[in-house]
Amino acid sequence: MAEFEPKIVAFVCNWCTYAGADLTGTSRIKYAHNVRMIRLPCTGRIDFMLLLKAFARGADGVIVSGCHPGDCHYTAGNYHARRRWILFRQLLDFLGFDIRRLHFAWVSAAEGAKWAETVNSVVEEVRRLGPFQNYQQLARAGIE
Amino acid sequence: MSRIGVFLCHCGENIAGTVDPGKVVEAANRIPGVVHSVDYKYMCSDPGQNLIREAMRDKRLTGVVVAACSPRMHEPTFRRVCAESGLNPFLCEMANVREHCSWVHEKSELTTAKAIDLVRIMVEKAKRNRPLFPIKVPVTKTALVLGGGIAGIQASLDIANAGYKVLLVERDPSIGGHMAQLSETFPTLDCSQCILTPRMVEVAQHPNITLHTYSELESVDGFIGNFKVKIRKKARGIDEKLCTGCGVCAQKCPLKKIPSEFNAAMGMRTAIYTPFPQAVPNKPVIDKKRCTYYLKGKCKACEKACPAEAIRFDQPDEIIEVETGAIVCTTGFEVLSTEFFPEYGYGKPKDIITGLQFERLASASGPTLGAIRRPSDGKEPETVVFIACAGSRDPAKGIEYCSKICCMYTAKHAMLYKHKVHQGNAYVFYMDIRAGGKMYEEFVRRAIEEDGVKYIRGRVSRVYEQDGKLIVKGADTLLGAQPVEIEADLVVLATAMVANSGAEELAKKIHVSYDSYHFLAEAHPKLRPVETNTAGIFLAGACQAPRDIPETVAQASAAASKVAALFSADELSREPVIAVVHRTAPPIFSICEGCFMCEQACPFQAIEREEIKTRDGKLIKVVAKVNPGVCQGCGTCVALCRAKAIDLQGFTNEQVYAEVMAV
Amino acid sequence: MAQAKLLKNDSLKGLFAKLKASGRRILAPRGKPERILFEEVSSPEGMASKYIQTTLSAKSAVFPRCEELFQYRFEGKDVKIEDRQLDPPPTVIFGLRPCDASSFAVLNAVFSWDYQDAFFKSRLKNTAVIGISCRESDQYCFCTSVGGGPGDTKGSDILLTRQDSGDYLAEILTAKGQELVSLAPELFAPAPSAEKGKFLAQVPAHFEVKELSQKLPRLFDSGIWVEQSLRCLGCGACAFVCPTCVCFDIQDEADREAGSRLRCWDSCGFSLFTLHTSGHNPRSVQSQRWRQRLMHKFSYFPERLEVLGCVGCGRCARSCPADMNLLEHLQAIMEAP
Amino acid sequence: MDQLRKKARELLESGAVKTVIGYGQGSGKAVRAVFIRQPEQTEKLILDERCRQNLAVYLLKPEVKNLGKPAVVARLPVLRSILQLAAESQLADGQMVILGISPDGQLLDFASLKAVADYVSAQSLELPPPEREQLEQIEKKSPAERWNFWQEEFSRCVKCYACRASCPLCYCSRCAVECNQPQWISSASHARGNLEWHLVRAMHLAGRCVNCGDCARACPVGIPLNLLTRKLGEEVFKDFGLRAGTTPELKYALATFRPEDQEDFIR
Repeated sequence: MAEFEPKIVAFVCNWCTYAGADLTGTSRIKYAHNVRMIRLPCTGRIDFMLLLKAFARGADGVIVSGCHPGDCHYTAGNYHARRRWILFRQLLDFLGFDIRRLHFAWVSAAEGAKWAETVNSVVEEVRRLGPFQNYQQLARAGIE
Repeated sequence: MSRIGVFLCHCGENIAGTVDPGKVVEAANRIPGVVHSVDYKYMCSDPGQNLIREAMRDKRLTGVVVAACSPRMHEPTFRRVCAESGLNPFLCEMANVREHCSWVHEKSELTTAKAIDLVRIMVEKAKRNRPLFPIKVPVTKTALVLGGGIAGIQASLDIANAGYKVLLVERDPSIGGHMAQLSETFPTLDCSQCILTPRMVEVAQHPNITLHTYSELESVDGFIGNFKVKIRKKARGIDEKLCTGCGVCAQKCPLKKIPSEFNAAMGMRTAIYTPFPQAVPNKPVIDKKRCTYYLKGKCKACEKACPAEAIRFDQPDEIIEVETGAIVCTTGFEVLSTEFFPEYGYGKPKDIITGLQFERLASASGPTLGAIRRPSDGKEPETVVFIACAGSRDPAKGIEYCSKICCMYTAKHAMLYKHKVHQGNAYVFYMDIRAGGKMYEEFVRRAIEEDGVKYIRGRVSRVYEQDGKLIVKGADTLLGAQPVEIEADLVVLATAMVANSGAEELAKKIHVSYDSYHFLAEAHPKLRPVETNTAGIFLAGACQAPRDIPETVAQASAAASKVAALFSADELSREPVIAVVHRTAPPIFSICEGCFMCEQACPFQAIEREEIKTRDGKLIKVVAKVNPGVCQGCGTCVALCRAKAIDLQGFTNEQVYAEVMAV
Repeated sequence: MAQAKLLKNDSLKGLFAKLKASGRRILAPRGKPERILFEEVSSPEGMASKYIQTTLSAKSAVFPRCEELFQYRFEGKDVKIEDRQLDPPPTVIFGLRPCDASSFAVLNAVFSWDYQDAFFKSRLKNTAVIGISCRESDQYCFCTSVGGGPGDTKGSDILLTRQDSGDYLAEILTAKGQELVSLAPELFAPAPSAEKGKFLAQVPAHFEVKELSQKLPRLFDSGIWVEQSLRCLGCGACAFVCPTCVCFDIQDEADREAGSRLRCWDSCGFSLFTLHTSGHNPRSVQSQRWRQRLMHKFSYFPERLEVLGCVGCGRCARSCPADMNLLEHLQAIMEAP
Repeated sequence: MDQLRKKARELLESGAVKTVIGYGQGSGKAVRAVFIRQPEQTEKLILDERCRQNLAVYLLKPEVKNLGKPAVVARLPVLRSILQLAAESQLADGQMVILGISPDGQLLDFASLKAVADYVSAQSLELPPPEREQLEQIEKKSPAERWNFWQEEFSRCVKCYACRASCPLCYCSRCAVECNQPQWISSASHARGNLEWHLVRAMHLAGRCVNCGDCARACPVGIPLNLLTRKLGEEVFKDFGLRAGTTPELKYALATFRPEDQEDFIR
């Protein structure tokens, strides 16, 4: 059978990571095709429920990325986001959710190469982990 | 039901080279809601744009998705195309199949499949787009300038000359700031006051400028274009209208031994005083903390002497309320005093002075009329040691930054001294010489080569008094850290430039942030150097970071041009990508519960409180309201809101959710 | 057709084995005393014995808490609906209390009122009930006030009554019951006596339910509802543990490829239950929802369906986080002017 | 208890309050919330170990508000709930009289919410060892074990929302689970719907939960929900140094930040 191709959803901020990924393109740096990017103005806008929904939709891994601390276009959105992530990860872990499938990165508009590396390494790790059965099995459980 | 058109651009070979356009167009056609789907070699070209215009007309499109390059590249182009053809520009979305797909993957089925996904994701978003309209905010075309130093003066004049009203508020009795205290200015050695005072007078006389000296900012409310400002006009103790500025009061004042702030304590003043002869306005103030009448209730010498009967001991402070559209903050800096330095005797030795004090000694209008005489005994110093970086670039002292101007003014001081005392010795202890700037390096060279100033590279470990001399102990690191000891008559510390003691308080008053040194923070260190994170509030000069005069003036003009641009329209128009609070019919009115956590999280103070009342005025509940003039659209509040009562136009929950579900 | 037999306690094992062997699913009460639920079992081992009532009723056997009605797929721009052919596993519910057993009739009255609900019907058809009458009751029980009793046979296909010996007096009540017995006739010995009264709990009757039903409409505007519901938190615990609560909510869950339509339990205790899109809510406060709950069970049900919407199991009171005691409140209503 | 009854009686007689929210005799051995409006009825007030329900939940109920200004019997968790509700602009000084109860059952008099805050911050808000142990028992499981443990627990959830209804801080008139444009949280009580609900609920209470434990006490099928919010409460304190319900000023962990917040997990 064909090798497992993980589905990765990336939530990125418009000003740093989205632009960074544009730079990856203009620099013609190749990376894994598995990622689908969703553009938001700021990491501060990224509701943790969106990450849940990505997994519900069948994502095997999720990347959340935005401006480095201090670089936020809106001065503090990423600081607020970071606090949310800290707690969200701890909660997921406490629930036994496999947090190796949820990745966070600061990727600036200048870090085209870093974006490619980030995607590639996440795809590789998730490929190793295999399909996210734990979550996908939830889809039908409890429906009679 | 949505009628979405999908337009796939080949971008020559850039996209078509790795993505199969036929497959994408075909797949797009199968997406529910898509009624039209075509590809073209260059969608951004005129023929390409026409494809969109025609389809919009013939297929009555309700939304457009252009699958091409990054929206950062051509979104404005295609939104314009929509707008021209009568479709709200915000109904147009771009799927980034070039930068995020064709350029970063090899030609393959998977790459085409990804392109299709990217298109589908944007179609699902576009189906939920709503027409949006730029936000209009009225503008009060009056600027408030805080601080009457050279930055404030320059900004005021530029704004006023652009034809707008200016309110210039200065804390001290006169405008002029530190520049008025300087003797000559590097690198040209022209007299500071000669170039400044005409500007001060111009400010005083300009029909568009209202000057409030001896006044301080009480509070600022409102937002860009619509600030409401309270200013406290401190009581001068005189009737400005009657006072002619003759100066008799000061002559009669019995208290003559008060250290003059203007002269940096190198000279004295009276209790009722005008800070310096060229002061603007040239009207005295009474120093209530020192005046005998205020302390003991008797004296009134000045009142008796005043020919204009202008003295008003019982004058109260006055609160002025004004509306302004923009605020320029030019509140300047302070220099460390000699008391800061244990190794230099905590400022006890009279003949250890700061650079600013030396400026007053060297100034023709100074207490010594420009003659260099040391404070202790008025004797002309034969040896003067200048110590650069006094406090600056010294993590141990908490001032890690370089104060930037010291290298230059120290060279200037040494030079001025040599010009006035030809046979004298001038030593400069320095760490590095930082003379970046037009004619700066040459200036320092002149000091060394033409005026024979002796530069010693090394820090001074200690200075102490010994029978009428100051012993300066240091090391010359260029001679293998060989100890150096100099017997000096005068030591001048190029003390660090630091933020005003009140900077933090001011920052809070005007809602701008400040850095760890309490200098006010710009919105972006490179691209928005004179703006702050609060729209409509600008910075210029040394309130932001150490600056010299040319930089300060340049910045002031930059800030002024920002203000002029803001005032050039009657309304300011802003991107409608902002947060909005949910509203609905009674009895709920809004699902917002008014917990106001968003208020705390908003980086821009854009969240206001709105009271919902019954017809007879009974309060039902208090809910959040987003001020469209202030909101920048980051969406932090949206993610924070538990009840989902706030949403972000252009990136609504419905849109983003649909995107995720389309992945 | 009822006939009495004797089922030895140690024959249960054999009975369960036979039931399983016949391809039936067995649901029996299990768990710790404070939380006993009907779970699928294959033998009587570990089955709960000393309990007044299970935490949840067995209604999910015929009315699941989340039931798929059909699925649909998006194919290009069309939607393809795939009807669901439900063929539920033949099920035996063992150890159901008489009150619960009688609750199926109430559910049935609703699901076959104006529309014959195929899902419910087929599940009910495939379900047999081996009830066990109550030797003990608690302060919350009031079956006898609502037409039931600790040994009531309504709704059971076989009703077991445990005797002091630990063996069971088995009343075979229906053809379904007969069918079960025929799987293991050897286990059902002739009963020396059909007398079970002395083994049953004493559950006093507290009110005359007909009077209650007649009185309720008059009290619609009474202040008693506010008074009683002040401490009600507005959760759905009472409805979801209730064997006769039947309200449901229809949910579509879909992504871009496919979706399914679900029927999920709902509760009239929720403010959302009656919320209109406009924002208007005809039952905007808890007292109105509390009134609705009681009116529905004790007035509208008998009026429209000729059944009572309550079997007196007392679960709602046992599980209420705010100690809303239904019996107590009904008594108060009886005494209300 | 007599202290309490006496005080409650005075308050009602003087008309200072219209109702006293306290505990009274319930079914059998149980106690229940009571709303005393007649001075002579104050004899019905009970105060003992069984009185655990967080009465702050009633302060926001419309029909309780209609009774007029309340006094509320408040042990530490109730006091903290009131402070947190005040911080969230849901309650304000003077809207109620607080009948504080010390751990040893003494009546505490509070002039203002500020006074309540001073009292609360003087108490130890550290988790008692048994509660900490409960957390550690789960933490020391392997992720797979934790997943199975919670899935087993959640599988019993019937979505009755007793956890929400019993929580004073779940006061949204339209809960996120009731938001259906889009339907963030599946309202069905299947495995995913239950996980989403309990996860979102815990996140929405992070930095707000005062660990009264009512959500777990209310759950008819006995899911130990309070462990989720308690866990986050401890993390908020560990990471951000904040505890909910300690001040009437809003200090919400997720609406503030420190540039140096830990970020070792961000690449």
